[in-house]
This record gives sequence, structure tokens and C-alpha cells, in this order.
Amino acid sequence: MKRVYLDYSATTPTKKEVLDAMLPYFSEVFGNPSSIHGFGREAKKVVNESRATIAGFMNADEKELYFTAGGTESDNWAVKGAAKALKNKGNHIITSKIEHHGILHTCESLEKEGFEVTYLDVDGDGLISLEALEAAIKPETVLISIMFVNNEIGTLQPIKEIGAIAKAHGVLFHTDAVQAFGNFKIDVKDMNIDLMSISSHKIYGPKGIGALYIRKGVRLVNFVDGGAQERKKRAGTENVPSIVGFAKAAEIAYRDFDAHVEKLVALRERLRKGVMETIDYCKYNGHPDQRHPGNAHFAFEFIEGEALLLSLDLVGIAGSSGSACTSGSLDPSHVLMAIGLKHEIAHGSLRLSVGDFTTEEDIDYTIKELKTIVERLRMMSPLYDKVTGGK
Amino acid sequence: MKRVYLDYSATTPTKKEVLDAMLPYFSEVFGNPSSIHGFGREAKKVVNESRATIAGFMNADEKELYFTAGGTESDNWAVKGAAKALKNKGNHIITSKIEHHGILHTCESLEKEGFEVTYLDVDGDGLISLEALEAAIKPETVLISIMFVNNEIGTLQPIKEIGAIAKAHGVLFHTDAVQAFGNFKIDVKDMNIDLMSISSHKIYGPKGIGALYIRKGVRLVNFVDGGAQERKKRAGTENVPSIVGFAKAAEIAYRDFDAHVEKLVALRERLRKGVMETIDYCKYNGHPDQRHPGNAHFAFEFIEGEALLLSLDLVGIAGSSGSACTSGSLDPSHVLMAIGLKHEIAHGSLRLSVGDFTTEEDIDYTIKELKTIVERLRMMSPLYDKVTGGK
Amino acid sequence: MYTDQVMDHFTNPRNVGVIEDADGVGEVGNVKCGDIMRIYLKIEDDVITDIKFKTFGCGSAIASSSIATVMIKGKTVDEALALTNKDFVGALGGLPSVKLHCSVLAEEAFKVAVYDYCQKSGKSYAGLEGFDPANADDDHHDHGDEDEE
Amino acid sequence: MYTDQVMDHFTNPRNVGVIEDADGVGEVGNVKCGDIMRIYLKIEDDVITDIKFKTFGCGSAIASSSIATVMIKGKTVDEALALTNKDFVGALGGLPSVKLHCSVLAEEAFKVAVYDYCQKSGKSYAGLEGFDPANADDDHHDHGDEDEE
Ligand SMILES: Cc1ncc(COP(=O)(O)O)c(C=O)c1O
Ligand SMILES: Cc1ncc(COP(=O)(O)O)c(C=O)c1O
Repeated sequence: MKRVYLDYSATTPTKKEVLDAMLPYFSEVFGNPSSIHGFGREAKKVVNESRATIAGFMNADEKELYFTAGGTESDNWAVKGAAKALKNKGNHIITSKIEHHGILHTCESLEKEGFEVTYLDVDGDGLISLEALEAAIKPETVLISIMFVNNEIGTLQPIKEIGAIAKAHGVLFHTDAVQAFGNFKIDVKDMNIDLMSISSHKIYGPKGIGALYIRKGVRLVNFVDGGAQERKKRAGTENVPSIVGFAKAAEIAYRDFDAHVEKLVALRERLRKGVMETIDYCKYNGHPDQRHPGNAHFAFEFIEGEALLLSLDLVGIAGSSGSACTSGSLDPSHVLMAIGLKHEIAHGSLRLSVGDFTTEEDIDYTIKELKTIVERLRMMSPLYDKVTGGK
Repeated sequence: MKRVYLDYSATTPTKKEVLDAMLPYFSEVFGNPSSIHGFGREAKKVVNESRATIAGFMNADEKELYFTAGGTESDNWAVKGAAKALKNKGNHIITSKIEHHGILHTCESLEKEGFEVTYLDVDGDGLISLEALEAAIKPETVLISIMFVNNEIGTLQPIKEIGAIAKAHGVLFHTDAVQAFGNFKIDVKDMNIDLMSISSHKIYGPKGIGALYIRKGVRLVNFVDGGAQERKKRAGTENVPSIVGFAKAAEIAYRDFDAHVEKLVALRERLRKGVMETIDYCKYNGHPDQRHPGNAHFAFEFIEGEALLLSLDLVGIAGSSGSACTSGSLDPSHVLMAIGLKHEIAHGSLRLSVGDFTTEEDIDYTIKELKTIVERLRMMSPLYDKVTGGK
Repeated sequence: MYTDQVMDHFTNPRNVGVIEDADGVGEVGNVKCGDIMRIYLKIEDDVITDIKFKTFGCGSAIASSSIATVMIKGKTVDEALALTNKDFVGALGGLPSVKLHCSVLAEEAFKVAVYDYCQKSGKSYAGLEGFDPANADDDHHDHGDEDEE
Repeated sequence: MYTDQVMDHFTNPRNVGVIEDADGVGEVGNVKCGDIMRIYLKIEDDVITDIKFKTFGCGSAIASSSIATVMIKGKTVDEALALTNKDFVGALGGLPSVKLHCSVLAEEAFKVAVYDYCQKSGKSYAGLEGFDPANADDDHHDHGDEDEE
């Protein structure tokens, strides 16, 4: 069966170049970077080289980058670490309604500990309002955490403007750049970013490794306590091969940046046009152009997203949905609610994200299959009946 | 130059069989286990098979095992998660003075939040006293965390007896089994263990992956907040290849268990005897026989451990020291202080840990080189002067 | 995730459609929670001679509707009313715990349809005693905190 | 971790040993913090004609002792007193920040030795003014929280 992977926003395959770079660090250069002997020093050296490589792609100093186990841990550390470090200054955090659960659930757990959190609304395209942000800042505000690019609908926030507001008010600014790193040019200095989460497995690197950028001078309470790794800020034996892989993936991403973005946008647009032209009662979500190059997000009326995904899967196509039924929760994705989609439409959502290995044939095949599937599911749907009068 | 790695307690090389098992999960079966499509389901399947494999080796149910980014995260989660979940019941934790920093620094951070921690003493061999443990239990005690096997001096604690005491008093029992898993037979039911930390890179698996066993019915506050992974208990995209590698490493460890232990004990004893017979003013630390099969721990009087390690490194031998100078801290290792070593002796400590790839020639070479190095450093030492009268 | 039986009924759902001159129609669920099930019945001499469904919902909602219609068709109303969602789940070889509510919806859509038939025909069935269609829209979702897989 | 110069002085330390009839001896550090440095001086006409050391300590303690003796030997006492730990660190091509205290120890061991010589000979040197050997044992460790590598 033909298999078409259109879920690059969920995770990416590790590129061959990346895996090749990692291989020597499993069984040959396998030392613990904290050890002072040669085996350890070799490992420490490559960890710090990798750190410098990645830091370079965001215009950070290598001493400002700390490895973690992934984007989620980086989000937890940034938000909990800043909140706890600044709790004598204030207890108010500003974020948005469309953050990843790594931020939202972290904020909820801080609320239980007495912190106050403002969840900014977004407009129909998924953008926060800069005025609302500025208006939400209070003397007690210690942190603003707004994601760079949304993982579901792909919308890009005005990061530099947010950074300027945060700076003007003397408030720390964290951004979850898990979907942005490798797909956008990032300059933490120019954008006034104090804290930034990134993750390797979204950019063709291995899973289970990420990093947190912490601007020099910013103090966080440690999240993982223990040994003296990562300059005493993040304990746990360094995941050397994965760190090497992450750096290689970042290197490839920014080496091939223009071609990558151009290719993804072309494929995504082909997909968007194909779907919008062949399937009616369909909405395209997210910002029309301020968005992730590979992200396409549709909502099909009268049908439910999980059934859509299952049907696509049966013809080898892998996508993702914000439907409640995929996650086992009651409500459709908080992101789709936040952009104002009605429940029935939100339930029929489908994210198709293209990547470096996607082909035009993949896209054309998907458009064709999708049309058949949507029609079939609509024929079963009592809601569609009402539109067609049961015909 | 001959290279002899005798630091298996710090980390181990990933075995070829393990790496081979991991390889398909980087670029072929690369899906996100949370995705409902085929790519995701394949990944989820192997994650759960791996979970079952590892759980089996500790007589746990697969639903009781949660993957983490390593031993340190498991330690943080167990102790912080239990303390926070039970804070209405009490605020007292009992641990020992010789725990890994993953436990000790976690306890210290809880102390800052108002928890009270009792750090049990150990005797000269590194054993806690069961009487002292029982006496330390108060109505407010919510958790006992005692490590299975010490990472420095190798001492094995009476885990089953500790478990029985914890159970009798209705207190949760966590054990840091990072050094024990794969080197001892573990039965969480028989030993009354409620929570147990393990880590892959100590048993010839990849770095950056570990697990926490949580007995069914035990409630912890989540540590990493975010997505619904690991049955909503530990957020973050699952590190699929590393999980597979961890399971393969565990499988090999328990498949070859007897041969592994026998081999390590024989090599370790050859080392111990060789060193003790050829070098005077030397102390062998840790329990004489209740200890990690691969761990040998010496303290050489009149010399300092970092100088020793550097000298060994120059002849290709990799070891480890609890000397203050290796870590940049003021005091020698807390473990060596806890077993009552005087500072001057503790500074001259050397841990040599043998493993599956160690040979008899490695041991004999090490004994020979060590003798030369110790003599050379002693000749430079003003302390040795005082003993030999400057001759 | 799903058993072969679920996938079979999802991909080849039996009895999809509308019965124009149905003797009873029942609809449960709502768009908000993402499941709507409508069941049409043809009843002759207390025997369910035809049954059709339309479902807006996930794979297990569609499969549950399909298996329910298969199991119900040809049975007497009393026999059919004796079936519970557990029977549907059993025939499907199991459902993930977070999806059990789909099978409950199928049971209730059928009951609402029988209720509708009773209203129109003046009949009554013991198996329907105390049944109030107003409660049938209730939320049967199971958060499934513990056993989501 | 260490520069080539540090490793050279660690593996081939210059001037290790004891001067039996030393004109001045200085010892600083203590076993507790893991560094003890003892320096022996031979002084003729205010010139350091010989210098030897014994050190219990880490690689940088040994290298610092060695480089200090090399830089001091042959200098006048005044010239030598003008050397600071920074000069030793510079000559070693740098030391990790957590190890800087080792170079301080070398500077102080030398000063204590000169102090001892002054006590015995009745001499005094401007560079030693205000120097109190009782303070020389102080803890010069830098916790190096920020720049441990
Ligand atoms: C925006 C965003 N933040 C955080 C994460 C979490 O990253 P990780 O899976 O590396 O924990 C993801 C992806 O899962 C994401 O898309
Ligand atoms: C006893 C003990 N606990 C915890 C750890 C931490 O494990 P990890 O390096 O996987 O975080 C180690 C090793 O570093 C250890 O030896």
C-alpha cells in the first residue's frame, strides 16, 4: 500500500545524515561527559560543540543553551522555573489560549500553587492582540509565555513585537519555539526573547532531546535537581548521541533553509488549493500567510475527525485531528475553540503537515482520497442529511 | 595507547545488540506514539512491548512502569511527586546521607518548600540501620527513599527489610535502583517497593532514558506537565528508539545475568586483591560482600584523587574519584564523609568499576600502573614525607 | 487501537441509510460532544423487520451503530430491548475504554426509536419501562484517565 | 579540561623535593580541603638560588607549584614577591575557574616561606608588608557556579 506521511508537525523521521552523526556516540565515544578521563572529555567536547552549533542558529551564546529531554521539559522548566524564581516579585503570568499543553498544563499546575494566569484570546486567524497583551500586564506580572508558531493551525505570532512589549515592561518573555526552530529564522537578541524552548524531533533529529535557551542573567529555579550537569542547571547524564543528532539536524535545517521553506510552501499550497477546490463545506484554518511553511489545517463540516483519520489511515495517509475523539477528551482542541470554530466544525478538523520527504504525488493522492472519504462519511452523517435534505 | 575503561558505574557503552534493535525506530518506524495513524500505532506498540519487557524483570505489571528521561528525572518525580501528593498527610521524608544527588538535591529543594527531611547515617560499610530507620518514622512521615545500591562504594542496602518496615508503618517506599537494575534480581512485590527509579545507560542501553515504577494505586503529582503521554502521567513525545534500546538492554542483562555477575565479581576481586597486595596505606571501602558486582573502591593515603585520575588517564585508564577537586566543590564526596572517612583519606579515593567488556589483562595492567602512579604522587606529597620521614 | 471487528464495521458499515416511512426514529447525542446517532425502525408484529442508521461520530460510533443494527434486525422488540451496550461491545471484540460511550449511544438511539414507535402506535414494552428519552442525551463520555490505551 | 602547559607541569613537575637546610619553608592549605603545598627556599644576597616543593593536591595544584618554582627561581626576592597567582595562571595558559585557588595557594606558600626567612634572618621586604601567614590558609576555593567547565 502507498504510505503518505503528512504529520510532520507531530514528529519527523530522523534524517540519515543525522543518524550517521549520532552513531559513533553510542558504543565508541560513549563516556559520561562529567567524567574527567579521556572517555568523558571526548563526550564533553562534542556536547559543547553541539551546544555552540545550535546556539549559533538563534544568535545566542553557547553558554545560554541548556539541553533537556524535549520541548515539554523545556516548557515546564521555563515557566515553573521563572515563576518560582520571581515569586517574591509577583505571581502573575500571561500566556495565550492556544499554547501547547506543555505550557497550558504547566500554568494550571502553577495556578494550584497560587499563581494567577491570564490566558489571552486569539482572533479567528489565531493571532493574539498586542494591545490586549500590553493591557494584561500588571505590576505582579513576572512572565509572558507566547508560542512562536502554533502546532495545530500553524499561525505565527508577532514575536519581535511581543518581545518589545515584554522588555518595555521589564517582564520576562518565554516563547515555545518547538514548531518554529528550523522553519523560521530566529534571533533571540533582536526579538528580545529571554527564554525559548526547542525540540529536536520536529526538525528531523532524534526524539527525547530538546533545549532551553536562557538569556544570560536570567535566573530560573532548577527543574530537574541532581548532579552538576549543564553548568549545574539541569541534572542527569547528558544524552550525548541525541545531542549530537540535534545539532546535526539544526545544522541541516539552517544549511538548507531556503530550499526547505520553498519546497514546503509549494507543497502545502498545492494541497490547500486541491482540497479547497474539490471539497465543499470546508474551511481552511490558521493565518492565511503568517504560518508554518508545512502546515495546512482544514475543517470539514458534518463529519468527525477521528473517523476521517481512520479512513485516511486505511488508504495509507497519516494526518492529525483536533477532534475530541482522538484524544479521548470531551471537547475538541482548545486551539480550535479559541479561534472561534463551532464544535461541529471543530470536530471535523484535519491537520496535514508536509515535510522534506513529501512529494507532489503524495499531495495529489491525498487530495483524491480525501474527497472520496469525506463524501463517504458525509453520506453516513445525519447532519449532512439536513443540508442535502437526505438526498 | 592501551585504553582501559573502568568506569562502568558512570556509564556503559551501548551494546551492539541494543543499538541494532534501536536503529529501525529512527527513520523507518518513526511515528509519534500519540498519533492514531499507522505510523503512530506501530510506535505505540513497540513502546508498550518495551514497557512490558522491562516491567517483567522487576515483577511489575506493565501499567506500573512509566518512561522518563533518566534516573535523575525518575528520582525527582518520585520524591517531589509523592511529597506533593501527600502533603496533606504529612511533610516528613526519610532518606540517607549517601543517596545520589538526584535524591539529595531534590530533598533539599523540598526542604526549601517546607518539607522536613531526615538523612539517616550509615555505618562504616555504608549500611543504614534498620532500627534508626524505624525510629525516624513519625506520624508525618510520607516517604522513605533509600537507594538500592550506592553508586560510589557499591554497598547494597537491605531493601526487602526496608520495604517491610515501610509497609508496616504505612509509609511509601521509593528506591533509587539505578545501579541495581540489571545487577541484582529485583522483585518489587516481594520487596514491598512502591516506587523505583531505573536508568538505561548504566546497563549498556542508551543515555537519556529511564523509568519510574509506580505501584498500582500509588498517586504522585505529575512532574512534567503537558500532553497525555504515559497514561497522562509523564508528558513529552516518547523517545521511541531509546525505549526500545532500554528494553533490549534489560533483556540482555537478565538473559545473561548469572554469567554477567560471575564475570564481574571475578574481575573485581582480582583487582581488589592485586591493589591491596601491592599498594600499602590503602583502604578498601564499601561493604566487603553486600555490594555491586563490578564496584571496587579504594582510598589511598597521602595523595589526592584528581591527580590520581589524571595520571591514570595518561596511561589510558578511566576511573572515578570522590575527591572534591574533581567536582569543583569544597568537600570530598558526601558518601565518603558519611562512612566516616577522614578528609585526607577521602580525597585520595578511587572508584574502579568493571563491566562486561573488561578483561583480565585490563585488570593486571591497571594494578601495575596504579602502583607506579601512587608511588610517584606520594613522592611529591608533603603528607607522605611525614610518614617516611622525608626519605 | 481498534479490533478487526470494529474496523470491519467502520469500513463496511451495515444498514447505513434512512427509512423514509419509518415506524420509529430515534436520535441521540449532540454536535458539541461530537457524536450524533439516528436510528430508523420498521416494526411489524413486534418484530424489527428493518433498521437503518446515520451517524456523525468517530470510528467506534460508526462501528457501534453498525453492529447494533445487525444484532437488532430480525429480533422482536422485547429481545432487542434486552440487548445492552455490553453486547455490542462484546460483538465488536471490545472498545477502548474512552470509547465505551459510543456503544451506550447506540443502545439509547435504539431505545429512543422504540419510544417514538410506542408514542405513535400506543404500544408499550416492558423493556422500556421508566425510559425517558430526555435523559438519553446525557454525557456518557468516560474520561479514561487510567486506561486510555 | 587542562591546557598542555598544565599537563606538562603536572606530568613533569619541576623542582619537586625538599631542601634539607632551607633558609625559609612555607606550608599552606590543609588536608580538609584537599590541598597542601610546602615550599623550600635557598636565598643568597636576596636572590632565590634554589626552590623546591612538595604538594598534596590535584593536577592544577601540582602544576601551579611547579610553574611557580620555575618562575621564582633565580629572581630576587623582591621580583619574586611581585609575581601573583595571575602570572602563574598566565604561564600555564589558564586554569579552570574552580581551580584558580590552586594558583593562589602557590603564591601564598611562597610568601609564607619568605616570611619564615624574614623571621629567621631579620630581613624585611616591601612586597611582604602587611602579609600575615595566619590568613594564608584561608579558603580560596571558588565555587564556580557559573563557569565550571
Ligand atoms: C508547540 C509545541 N510545544 C511543545 C511540544 C512538545 O515537545 P516534545 O514532544 O519534544 O516534548 C510540541 C510537540 O509535541 C509542540 O508542537
Ligand atoms: C544511584 C544513581 N541514581 C541516579 C543516577 C542518575 O541517573 P541518570 O544519569 O540516568 O540521570 C545515577 C547515575 O548517574 C546513579 O548512579
